[in-house]
Formats: sequence, structure tokens, C-alpha cells
Amino acid sequence: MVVSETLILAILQAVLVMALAPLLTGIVRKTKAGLQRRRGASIFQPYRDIARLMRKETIISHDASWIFTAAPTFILAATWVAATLVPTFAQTPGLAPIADLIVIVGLLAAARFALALAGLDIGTAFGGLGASREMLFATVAEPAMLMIIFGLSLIAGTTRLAEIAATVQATVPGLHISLMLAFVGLAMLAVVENGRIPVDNPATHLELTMVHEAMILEYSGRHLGLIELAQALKLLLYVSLIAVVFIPWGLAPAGSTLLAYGLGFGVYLIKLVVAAKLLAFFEIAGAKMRVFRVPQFAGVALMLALLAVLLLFVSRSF
Amino acid sequence: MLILAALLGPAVLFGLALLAATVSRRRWANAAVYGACALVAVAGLAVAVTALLNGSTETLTLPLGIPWIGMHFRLDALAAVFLVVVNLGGAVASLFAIGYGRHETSPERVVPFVPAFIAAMNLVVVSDDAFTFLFAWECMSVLSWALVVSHDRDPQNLRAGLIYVAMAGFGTFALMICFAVMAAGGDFTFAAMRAHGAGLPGLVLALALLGAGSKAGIFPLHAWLPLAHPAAPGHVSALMSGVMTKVAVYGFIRITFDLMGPVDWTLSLAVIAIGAVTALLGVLYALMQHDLKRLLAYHTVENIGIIFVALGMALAFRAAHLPAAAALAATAALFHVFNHSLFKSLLFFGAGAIQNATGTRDIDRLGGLIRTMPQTALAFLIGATAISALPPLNGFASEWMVFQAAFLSGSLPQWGLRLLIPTAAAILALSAALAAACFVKAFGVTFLGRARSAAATAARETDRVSRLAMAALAGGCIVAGVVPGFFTNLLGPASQMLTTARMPIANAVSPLVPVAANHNTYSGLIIALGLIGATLLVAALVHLLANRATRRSDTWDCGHPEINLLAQYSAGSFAQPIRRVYASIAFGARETVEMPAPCDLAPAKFTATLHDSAWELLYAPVGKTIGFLADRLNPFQYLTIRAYLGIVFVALVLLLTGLAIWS
Amino acid sequence: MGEFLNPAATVLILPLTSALLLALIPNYRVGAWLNIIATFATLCAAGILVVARPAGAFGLLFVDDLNIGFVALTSLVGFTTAVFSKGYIGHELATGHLKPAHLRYYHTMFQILMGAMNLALLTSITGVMWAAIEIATLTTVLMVGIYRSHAALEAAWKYFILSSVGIALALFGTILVYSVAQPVVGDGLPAMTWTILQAHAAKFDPALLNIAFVFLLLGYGTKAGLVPIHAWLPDAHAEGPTPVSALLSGLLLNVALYAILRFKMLFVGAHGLFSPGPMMITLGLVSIVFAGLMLYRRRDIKRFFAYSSIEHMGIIAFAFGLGGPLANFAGLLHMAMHSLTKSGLFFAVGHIIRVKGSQKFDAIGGLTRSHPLLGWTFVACVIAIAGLPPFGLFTSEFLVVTAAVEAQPLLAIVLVVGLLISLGALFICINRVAFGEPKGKVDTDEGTLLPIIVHLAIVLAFGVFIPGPIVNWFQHVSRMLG
Amino acid sequence: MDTLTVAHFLAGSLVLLSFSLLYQDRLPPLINTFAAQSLVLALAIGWQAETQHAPHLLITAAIEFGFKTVLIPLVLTWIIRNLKIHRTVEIVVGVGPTILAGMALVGLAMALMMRATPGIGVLARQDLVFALSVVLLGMLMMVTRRNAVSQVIGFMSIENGLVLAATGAKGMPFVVETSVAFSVLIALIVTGIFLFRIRERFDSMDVAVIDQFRGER
Repeated sequence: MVVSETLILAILQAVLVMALAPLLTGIVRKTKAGLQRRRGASIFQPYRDIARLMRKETIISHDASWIFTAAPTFILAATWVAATLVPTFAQTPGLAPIADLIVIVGLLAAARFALALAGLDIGTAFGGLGASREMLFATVAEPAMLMIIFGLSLIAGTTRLAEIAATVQATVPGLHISLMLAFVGLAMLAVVENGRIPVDNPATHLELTMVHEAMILEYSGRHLGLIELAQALKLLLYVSLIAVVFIPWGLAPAGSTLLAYGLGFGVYLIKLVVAAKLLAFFEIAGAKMRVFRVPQFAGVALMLALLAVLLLFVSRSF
Repeated sequence: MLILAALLGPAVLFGLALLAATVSRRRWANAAVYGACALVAVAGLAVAVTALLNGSTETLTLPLGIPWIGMHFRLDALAAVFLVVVNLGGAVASLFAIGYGRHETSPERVVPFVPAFIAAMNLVVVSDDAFTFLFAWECMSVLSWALVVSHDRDPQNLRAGLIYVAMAGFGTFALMICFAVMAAGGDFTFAAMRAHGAGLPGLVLALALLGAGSKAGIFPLHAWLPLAHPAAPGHVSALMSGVMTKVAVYGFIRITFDLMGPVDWTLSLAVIAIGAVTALLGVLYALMQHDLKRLLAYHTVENIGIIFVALGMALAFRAAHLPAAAALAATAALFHVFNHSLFKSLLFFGAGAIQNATGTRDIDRLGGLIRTMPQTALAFLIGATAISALPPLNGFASEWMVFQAAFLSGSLPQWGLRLLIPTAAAILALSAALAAACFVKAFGVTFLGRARSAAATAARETDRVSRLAMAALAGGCIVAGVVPGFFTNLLGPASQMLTTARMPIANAVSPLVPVAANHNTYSGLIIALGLIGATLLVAALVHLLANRATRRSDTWDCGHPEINLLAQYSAGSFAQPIRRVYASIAFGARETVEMPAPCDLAPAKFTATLHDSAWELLYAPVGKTIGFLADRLNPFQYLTIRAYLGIVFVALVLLLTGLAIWS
Repeated sequence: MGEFLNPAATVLILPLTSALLLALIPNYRVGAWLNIIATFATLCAAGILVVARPAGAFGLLFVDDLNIGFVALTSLVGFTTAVFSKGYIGHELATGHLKPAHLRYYHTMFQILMGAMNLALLTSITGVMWAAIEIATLTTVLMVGIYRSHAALEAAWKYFILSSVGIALALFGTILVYSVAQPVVGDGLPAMTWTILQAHAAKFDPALLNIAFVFLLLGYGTKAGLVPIHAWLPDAHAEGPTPVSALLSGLLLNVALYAILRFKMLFVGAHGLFSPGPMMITLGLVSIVFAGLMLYRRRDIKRFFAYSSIEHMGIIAFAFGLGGPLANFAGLLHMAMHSLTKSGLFFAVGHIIRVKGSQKFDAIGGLTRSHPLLGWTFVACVIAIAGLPPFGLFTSEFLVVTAAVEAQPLLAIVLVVGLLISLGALFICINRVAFGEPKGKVDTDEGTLLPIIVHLAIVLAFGVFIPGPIVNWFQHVSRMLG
Repeated sequence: MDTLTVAHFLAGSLVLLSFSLLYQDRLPPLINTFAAQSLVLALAIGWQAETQHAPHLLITAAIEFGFKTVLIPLVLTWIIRNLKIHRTVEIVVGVGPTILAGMALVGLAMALMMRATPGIGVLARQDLVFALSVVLLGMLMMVTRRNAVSQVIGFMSIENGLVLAATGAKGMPFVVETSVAFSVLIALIVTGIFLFRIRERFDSMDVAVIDQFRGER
């Protein structure tokens, strides 16, 4: 009975993230449009885009190898698994044993690896340019991420999301500073990882400034659709990651009533909307920075995370 | 008597080497010798695994070597673990060589040495007294030197061999002094050293770092490694990088964990710091390379750094009496040793196959090989994914354990460690990310895109046997990544021996548990299944729902087609952002662009310069000093007889005066 | 008269009589064969001597553990050298470097040298030993000059003058020792007899003994080629016939060291900065480092290995200077191993010079490609002389270094640095000679490599396993040396 | 005057003659001085034979006289005539410094020998001091002279010191043999200088010229 419930929860979780991902992107775009005094497309536009892409014919270069065609599927799959592992509206005991922060980072890294290879596959300068920049950003983002995980694991004594969330829910006073630092750091990382302004501009197609778009320049049709979806999923993942780690309140405990689940779902939606609005606001506020400023930007995140860890040593008397 | 079996292997291999020396020029010699070598190695592997499983410790003393000591041999858990590594690597390398060796221009310079080399590495691992250890150790060095200079027509190889053998001698003497310091009253048996521990732990550890570390390639002693390893034939490079460096690590572990007895935490500080620096600089060096094998060699340096960080943490935890954590760190180190031997051999095989197929190691001359050498490409891709520490492969599993161990540093009493280990962990994460970048570069530029040279266009897939060897290793990487629990269980006895504790038992399916206290778990199996399932699901959905129409067309070229295929993104251009960000600090990298004047049709020149500080500050001065002194002393060959008489006279007078004054 | 029948005497009689014969035989082929036969007979006599072990003294001769082994070693290397020399001089005649008349003279000298060295080893009288070593030196001087070329004569002359001064110094030391012993043990022969001297060594005047040792060390050290009194050695090795180089490096240096050891044994309980131990250590270390550095600028392969011999003499002197069972054992082992390896190496060099027609490095290269067997044998020899396993010199160097670490850690570091320096030079030599594209002439090598193989085999065997009797012998001698 | 003083006088005068050897800067007087030294040595040996009642020493004395006092000087004079170098002045270091160095050496010899316990006879001890001085001065001479002939003379004066020491050591065997052996050695050197292919190959007697034939340069 319990087994089946956890299973259902897991599947539900998987379906949910996949379903909500485009919506989040849509909300962000809509809000940005609003802030720019435009009406903007509906928040469901991303669904339509992806659907159209799926219907379109796919064009593949002569120089493309199987890497190029296989990459989108793998990228989406890896991102999906990672996103599924992050509790969104309820504790998912079925996934808890593998819902390890390092694993999630690893899965995203794997997706990035595949994407960069795909970028190089055609042999155009754009692909290479995008890939090398993407990997550069990763080299700064991953240590910062690990430091944040380090801090969290020092607080919770574990790297399992579920238990981190539980610990934060019952926060010990004195940890707030570190938590705050870690939070800011993670938020900045989310910006870097998702290629949002000021790091990268998902809306641009000006060759010299683009990073992510440069890698997928050759993609079209269903492949592009898969990658777009993966992008959206990744954004959702980070949002729900921040949510579950720093504002875990309202997370429905496992094996609770349907009502509680509903409640948790509602709370989660609210979190998503708020996050989307904030992200949109910051993107409007800032401008894209030069590529070689980005490492410094992410470096700040690293510093914050490191600071968080060291403060923990101070605040805690081991 | 497993120990007898473990000694029989090397004996047979030495005999095989002698035999090979006589027949090596025959056509059939290659396959026969390597085949036999592989069989013996497999037998040795079986012996080692049984020794691990029944976890017994056997010793044996032969009346050889130094008469009043004899040659002592010991097969314990630690030795067994490394026997597994050595013999597995040896077996696969021999298998690969059956195919690869056929392209060897002068087999008589390679074939006889390989079995002896493997045998020597076996002996190092099972030896149980200082003399035997150093004897086998130095044999290992000499034999590998012979393999490094096997392509002696290239003066670069000879130079590499010279530097290598000099560094090997340096390491051996360092270890010799190290053992002499530990041996009380000329008793060189490890048993005696175990009994009374090290008198001067600091000195002993420093010497162990110099001796074993120089062989393993820790910064700043590493500079010989990227010269020597690539110089050898492909399967030998794999043996040197994948296995011999592990034997060096074995030497370090044997001394610091087993012989020295309890070690103070301050020493672990040094080990961790050195490891972290080695890891970071190793991968940064690697990123700057465009010679495939040299790139791989530098990655060996990086992984050695990771291993040393783990070992340092194990020392720290052991000193702080946190057995569980120590067990985790030690197991992580050993597991990474094993994993690295797998994927590094695999990658070197790939490089060797490419060199055979295209005749070059310069990846800027390659490209598009994924079409001509699809299976090699797949194997190399798996290796690259593994070494980049990406799930669900084995590299990720062991690095996950290393990080888990680092996260436990909070419970260490010493401030120094509590501040150092997080930094080291961050550096490891950084180097992992850099490694990923580096292998995107390596794989992308080598296998993807379009062929940059005629050789690359004409490349053909390598022979079946070589591919079999690569497939075996790729399979190993996957298995070790998917069911790491199985391997960590095998490592249990060793960690028991090193840290008096072992990781919680994890049966093959159930997830890996670093320490019982926190509930972290990693299940490679579930992740792998999840990934596969999700991939299949997505693929299926796309197949069902999406439009399957696909059109092949030219790449979009912004309207001006590239004539020159060399204008593709190259290794240098890929690494350029990273070089700007990191290398400018690490190696004082400078870029200069010479733009021709307007209306001048001359091409613009871009040059990037790097400074290898380790070489410039450590290696070059030694050479300069010796040269200088040699020049200064040389005139003593040309003096007149009277001058020589004068020297005799002065010597006499000096000695007599000294006698008159001091005695 | 009975003493002439005992093997100790035969070891001397055989070479000297055959020298007489060889002086009379004009035909050089017969001479070469007789040379081989004589040395072989000497070897057999030495074998009998080792087996029978007639204890005690016979007139001016005596046999004890220290010298018996050296006699065996000397006879063995002498025999192999004679075998090698036959082929070598055959080639020298063919190329016209030597004339049959020279060879007659050469073989005579060869036998006199063997006899003189055995006499120096076996005599029980300090004065006789001095005389024997002087004779040995003079014969080698004449052999070095045999080519009559400018360089050869100059080398011989240099060797002659320097060793004469050395002889003078050694004699003065011998006289001093006598005048130290004379008051204690009385006038005449007793005060010059090893056994008696050793028995009363404790009662001797240490101050005078030290002075004596300075002269003996410099005097016999000149023969042993210790820096700074080595100057004759490189040229003598380079300009003389290769068999002579082999004899010089393999045997004469050992004999000179043997003399120094004999006298060192009189210093029971001698301490202080200028007692024998420290003096030998100093000269040893200086020799090691200096020779190691000199290796780098050599252009002549024989001179190169001559310097390597100086380095090894330094190691041995260092070992005996340290003293103690471990170091002494190492020193003895190193002496034996070095004389075997180095003579074998010089044989190999002889073959190389023969096939390349020159002894300059510039004219030699890629030997493993042009002459695989010779090339790889040479590589093996150099690896052995570099003190790498699986050869015997590794064992001795291991023991020296470890003993040094226990006794004098700082000196151990100097020693190790010196060893590393020469290691590098030796492998540069391998790179130049054995590897790369073949250079120079590539004549076929008609001589047999058997002597080299034999030497290498022995050295290899000792690297892995040292037979029990020899161990006991070494250990006993180590105890004698204190 | 008792035995000691005579021995002392003779040995001492040997040292003095060594000094005057150092003082001579031209070859003919050098040779004469050497002859004088050998003569005094012969006398000293004779005296020792007398005091030690060791008649065989008289043989040594005879050798010293016949060989070194008469024969060798004559030969050397003939050589330098023959080679037309009897006028050359070939000193590396000036006479003054050389003499001073010689003084220092004698002082060194005394300082060394005085440490010896008086266990050995006074006679022997004095002889050792003088012998050591003569040896050192002879070496100094070999080092400070550039001309082969003067170097040979230096070597022979070393040998004089050796013989003095040998005869001084009471009842030392093989003295005669040793002196014979040394005479042979010297004869070889002298013939070497003149005959041993050196004259025909090298025009000058200068060892430095011999040295231009290096094995490698």
C-alpha cells in the first residue's frame, strides 16, 4: 500500500515538473513583457512553441553525427530525472534515497556535457564558441554549487534534499546568516546555470553575445523542441530547489491526506509564481554583461558560499 | 598458498620476457607473447580477487636478496587490491597489444619488456621488505624506461627517457633514505618497521612524498610524467599512466598508513594541500595541451591529486579517531585508484588506436573520427564521461565518495583541517568541471566536426582485438559506476586494515552508504535505470507524437562557406576562455595578436605563451647547475703534470696541517 | 722449498714463469694462446687456493680471508681479459696499430702484471707489497704507452711521473709504520709483517700512525685513482689498449684499495677528524661528486668510463671509511661487483671501438640498431654500472646508502646527489651510444661477447642471490676491517 | 761528539742542502747542489751503519754515492748540455716565496713529529723530522720548477729523504733493495726524459709542452 503510494507520488512528481516547466517560462516572459509595457504572449505560449516545433520538419547538417541527434533526448531525460528528484509540493520518500544534491548537480553536468558535444558536432564556429563558454561558466558554477551543498550538509548533516528540507523547517537559530548567504549564492548560480540575464540572454540571437543559443544554433524541429523543454525544466528545477531548501514550509509530508497534498501543491504554485516575478524583475533591471565578467559574477557566488561554510564553523562549536 | 601463486605469476612473466627477447622478431611473437601475458595476468587477477574475498594475510620469505634479511613477500588486503589493479590493467593492456602491437615498427624493443614490466609491478605490490620493494620498484622504472625509449629514433623520446630515469632514480633514493630512517638497526623488513613505527614521522612522510610522489606525479615533481608517458607505445602508456602511478600510490599508502603507525594531523594537512594543488594544476595543464596523449598524461596528474586529497583526509580522520570517516576516505581513494586505472587505460587505448589510424596525436589535425572509427569513438566517449565524473559512471561514484568524506570534515577538531578541506573540496569540484571541459574539448575536436587533415579523413576503425579490449574497459567503467557497492565491499578488508574500519556493507543493488551516521545514499543502478528509462520514454514519445520528417542539408555558414577545414574550432580556441580566466594566473599565460596593417594581405598572427613554473623553477635549474659545474670542472682534465703534482702536494700539506692542528 | 708447492706460491710462480716464456716466444699467436693458458692455470691455482685454504704464512706469503678472495677475483678477471685480449689484439694487428714485436712485449707485461698483483695481495710484508705494486705500476705504464702515439706517450709519461711520486709517498708511509711498530715488536721483519702488526696494533703510537696513513692514503690512493690524486687515470685508460684499461679499472685499482684497507686495519680505535675513516670518507665523496660531474663533458668513451671508475672507487672508499659491518660488507661487495662489471664494460667498449673504428662519442651511435646484441649488452653493462637492479651493484649501493643514513645522514645526501649526477651522465651515454640513428662505420663484430656475458651473468646472479660461503667470507672480513 | 749530534748534524745539513736546492735557479749549480746532498746522505747512511752496526747499510751508502752523487749528476749535466738548456732559468714561483714556503713546511714537519710519543728512539724521531722536511721540500721543488730536469732532481731529493728515513728506522729490512728499486725508478725517469721517445717528439724539455698532447680538448 505504502509502496504504491510512494510510487504514485514519484510518477506524479515526474509528470508534474514536466507539465509545469513551460508554464514557468511563460510566466517569466509574460511578466517581463508587462514590465516592458508590452502585452506579451500568453503564459501558455511556450507550450504552443514546443508543440509547433514538434510538428515541424527537422533539418540536420550533413556533418552531424549520431551525437547531434541523440543529444536532445538525453539532455531532456537527464534534466527530467534531476528535476524529478527535487521535491516540489510534497516529500517523495520513493525518490528520497537517490535525491542527493551532488547527484542532481552531476545529472545537470551530464546534460551540459552532452549539449556541449552537440555544439561541437557540426564543426561550426558558433557551436564551439557556445560550448567553450558554457564549459567555462560551469567551471565557476560547480565549485560554488558544491560549496553551497557543503554548507547545507554541515547544517543538516546530510546531502539528501528531503532531510535538508526537514532540518531547515525546524531551523536552529544562528544558522540564518549562513542560510541567507547560501540562498543568495544559489540564486546567483541559478541565473548562471540557466543562462539568464545578466549572464546570457535567452532571447538574443546576436552571434557574439550568445552562449546557450550558440550551441543549439543548428537545431531545429523536434530536437529544438526537446532542448527548449529541457531549458524550461532546468529553470523549474532550480526554482523548486531554492524553494525546497530555503522555504520548505508548506511541503506536504509523505503519507498525508489528499487535502494536504492539494495544499502543498497550491503553496508550490505560489512559490513558482513569486520566483518567476522576481526573476523577471531582475532581468529587466539588469543588462547582459561581458562573457569574461561572468566568472567574476559566479566567483561572487563561490565566495558567498565559502563564507557561508566558514561562518558555520564559527556559529557552530564542533 | 595464494602468495606462492602471486609470486608464480611474476616468475612466469619474467621467463616469458626472456623467451620474447629471443623470438620477438617473429611474425607470430606479438600475438603469442601478449596472449600468454594476458593469460598470466588474468590468473594473477583471479589470485588477487580470491585473496580479497577470503581476506587472509600470507607471508613468505625467500633466501634471496640481502643474505641476512632475505626477500620477504606479503599478500594482505592492501596488496591484493593493488594486485587487482596491476593485473587487470596488465591483462587488458596485453589484450589491446595483441592487435595494437601488430603496427609496431620494431617489436623487439617493446615485446620483451612489457611482461617483465608487469611482473615487476606485481613484485612491488607483494614485497614486504625495503630491499625487495626498492629492487622491484627500480626494476619497474628501468623496464618502463626501456619502453619509453623504444621509439629511439625520435630524440624527444630519448630526452623524455633521460628525464624519466633521472627522476626515477631520485625517487628511489628518496625512498631508500626513507626506509633507512624507518629501519632500526639495519632491519629492513616491513614487519620490523611496523613494530616500532617511524621515529621522525615528518621526515619520513616528506621522503615518501618525494619518492612515491615523484613516481605518481604530484606537483611540482610531475614534470617528467607528461613527457615520458606519451613517448611509449599506446598500451605501455596505458600501463604507465593507469597502473604504474597506482603502484606509486601503493608505495605511499604502504608507508604512511601501514608502516609509519599513527600519523599526526599536521602531516595530513600537507598531503591534502599538495593533492589539491596537484589536481587543479594537472587539469589546467591538460586543458592547454593539444597532443592527445600528453593531455591524458596531465589528467593522470589531476587524478593522482584527487587520490592524494582523499588519502590525506583519511589520515586526518584516522588521526582524529573518526574511523568511519577515515574508512570512507580511504575507500574512496582506493576506489578512485581502481576507477582511474580503468578509464585512463581505456582513454590511452583510444589514443593509441587513433595514432595508429591517423599517425598523429595532435588533435588539431584530427576531427570527424566518429564517422570513420565509430566504435573507438563510443569507447572513448564512455571513458571521457567517466573521467569527467559524470553519473552514472564510475568516476562520479568515487568522486561522490570523496565529496561525502569532505563533508564530514566538520567533525574534525583541528581548525586548520576544517578550513583546508572545504577549500580542497571546492578545488576538486573546480578540477572536475575543468576536466569535463577538457574532455569536451578532447572528444569534440578529435571525433566530432569535420576532418582537419587527409590522415583523419583516411582513418579506418582499429582491429577487432583492440576494440575488444576497449569494450571490456568501457564495460568495466559502466559496471563500476552502476554497482559501486559491489566494489566498495571488496575494498572493505583493505580499508579495515588501513583505518580499522570499513564502509557499511552495500550489496550490489542497494545504494552506497558512505557512513551510517548520515543517511546519504547513492544508487548508481537507480540513476542509470532512471536515465535509461527517461531517455527511452522521451524517445518513444517523440517518435510517436512528433513529426518524423528529417532533411539532411548543409550547415548554416552565415553565407560564406569555410574553405579551410582548419578554420574549425580548434583545441586552442576552445580552451581560450579558460586560458584567459585561469591560466593567466597559474602559468602566466599571455596572448599576443599581430594584426597586419590595413590593406596588408599578410595573415594576422595569434600567439599564446605559457610558463610551466614547475619546469622553470625546479627542473631547468638542476640541469643548468650541473652543466655549469661540469664546465667549470672540465679544465681539470687539461692541467699540466706540474699542476697535478701541485694538487697532490697541496692535498698532502692540507691533510698534514689538519693532522697537526686537530688530532 | 716446500712452500713453492703450495697454491699460494703457484699463483705467483705461474705468471712469472709464463712471462719468461712469453718473452722468449716471438710468434704472437702462440703468445696469445699461451697467455690465455697461463691465466687459466693461474685461475685454477687460485681455485685450489680458495678450496684448500692453506692457513697461515709461508715465508713472505700468507693467506687470510681478506686477500684470498681478491686473488680469486684477480685471477678470474685476468683470465677473461686474456680471452678478450686475444681477439682484440688480433684486430689491432690487422689494423696495424700494433706490430708483433709489441705483442711479445705486451704479453710479457700482462703476465708480470698478473704476478705482481697476486704478489701484492699475498705477501705478508708491507715492504714487499710496496715493491709489488710499484712493479705492477711500471708494467702498466709500459703497456699504456705501447701505441707510441703522442697521446699514448703523454698519458704514459703523466702516469709514470704521478705514480712515481705516489710510490715515494707510499714508501714514506711504510717506513713510518715500521718506525712506529719497531719499538713495540722489535727490529726487522716482524715490524713489517701484517699478522704481527695487527696483533700489536693497539699498542702503536696513534699520532705517528695517522701521519703514516696520510702518506699511505695519498700514495696508494694515487694508484686507486681517488680525487684529487687521480689525474693519470683517465688518460691512461683512454690511451692504452682496451684490455689494459679493463685490467687497470678491474684489478689494479682494487689492489691499491686493498693496500689501503690493510693499513686501515691497523687503526684499532683511531678516532678524530683526521683518523683514517673521515679521511677516506672525504676523499670518497670528493671523488664521487667530481667524477660524476666530469662525466658530462667527455667526448671519449673510454675516458668516460675511466671517470666512472673513479666514482666507484670513491663509493668504495666512502663505504670503508664509514666502517661497521654493513658498510664494510657493502664495500667488499661493491669492489667485487665493480671490477667484474667495469672490466666487462671495457670489453664491450673494445668491441664498440672495433666496429666503429673510433672511441669518440661523435663517431658512435644507434648501436642497438646496427649491432643489436652488442648494443643491448652494452646497455645492460651501463645499467649495471649505474647501480640499478637487477645487478649486484644495486645491492651494494643500497647497503652503502642505508648505512650512511644511519651513521652520517648529511653525508648520505651528498653521496646520493653524487650517485644521481653520474646516473644522469650514464644514461646520456646510453642515449648517445646505443640509441638513435646508427652513426659512423658499421663493421661486423667478429669477436666473441662471451667474456662480457659471463661477467654480466655473475653480477646479475649476485644481484639476486649471494651464495652463502661468500656471504660468510664477506662478513668475516667486515669484522676484520672493524 | 756523540752519535746523536753527528747524526743530527748530518741530517740537518741535508735539510739545509734541500733549501739551497730551492735557492738555485739555474741548472748546473742545481745539479751540483744535488750531488752535494747525495754525498751528505751517503755519509749519514754510513754513520747509521756504524752506529746501528748494520753493515748492509754500507751498500746503500755506496749506491747513494756511486749512483746519485757521481753518475746521475754527470748524466744530467751531459743532458742539459746536449739539449742546450743549461742556461735557462725556469722557476714558476720566485725564490723568496719558495724559501718561505719551505720554512713553513719544515715547521709543519716538526709540529707533526713532535706529537709522536717518545716511545720511538730519539734518533729515529729526529731523522723522521728531517726526512719529512726533505721529502716535503723535494715535492715543493717539483711543483715550483717547470723544467723536467729540475723536477727529476726534486724527485731524487724526495728519495733522499726516504732513504734517510729508512736508514733512520732502526733495523729496517729491505733498505738496500728499496734504494736499488728507487735507483731503477730514477734511471727510468732519466732515460724516459732522454730516450723514451720524448726527445724525438718534443723539442723542449718543458713538461708543459708535453702536456699539449691532451687526449681531448
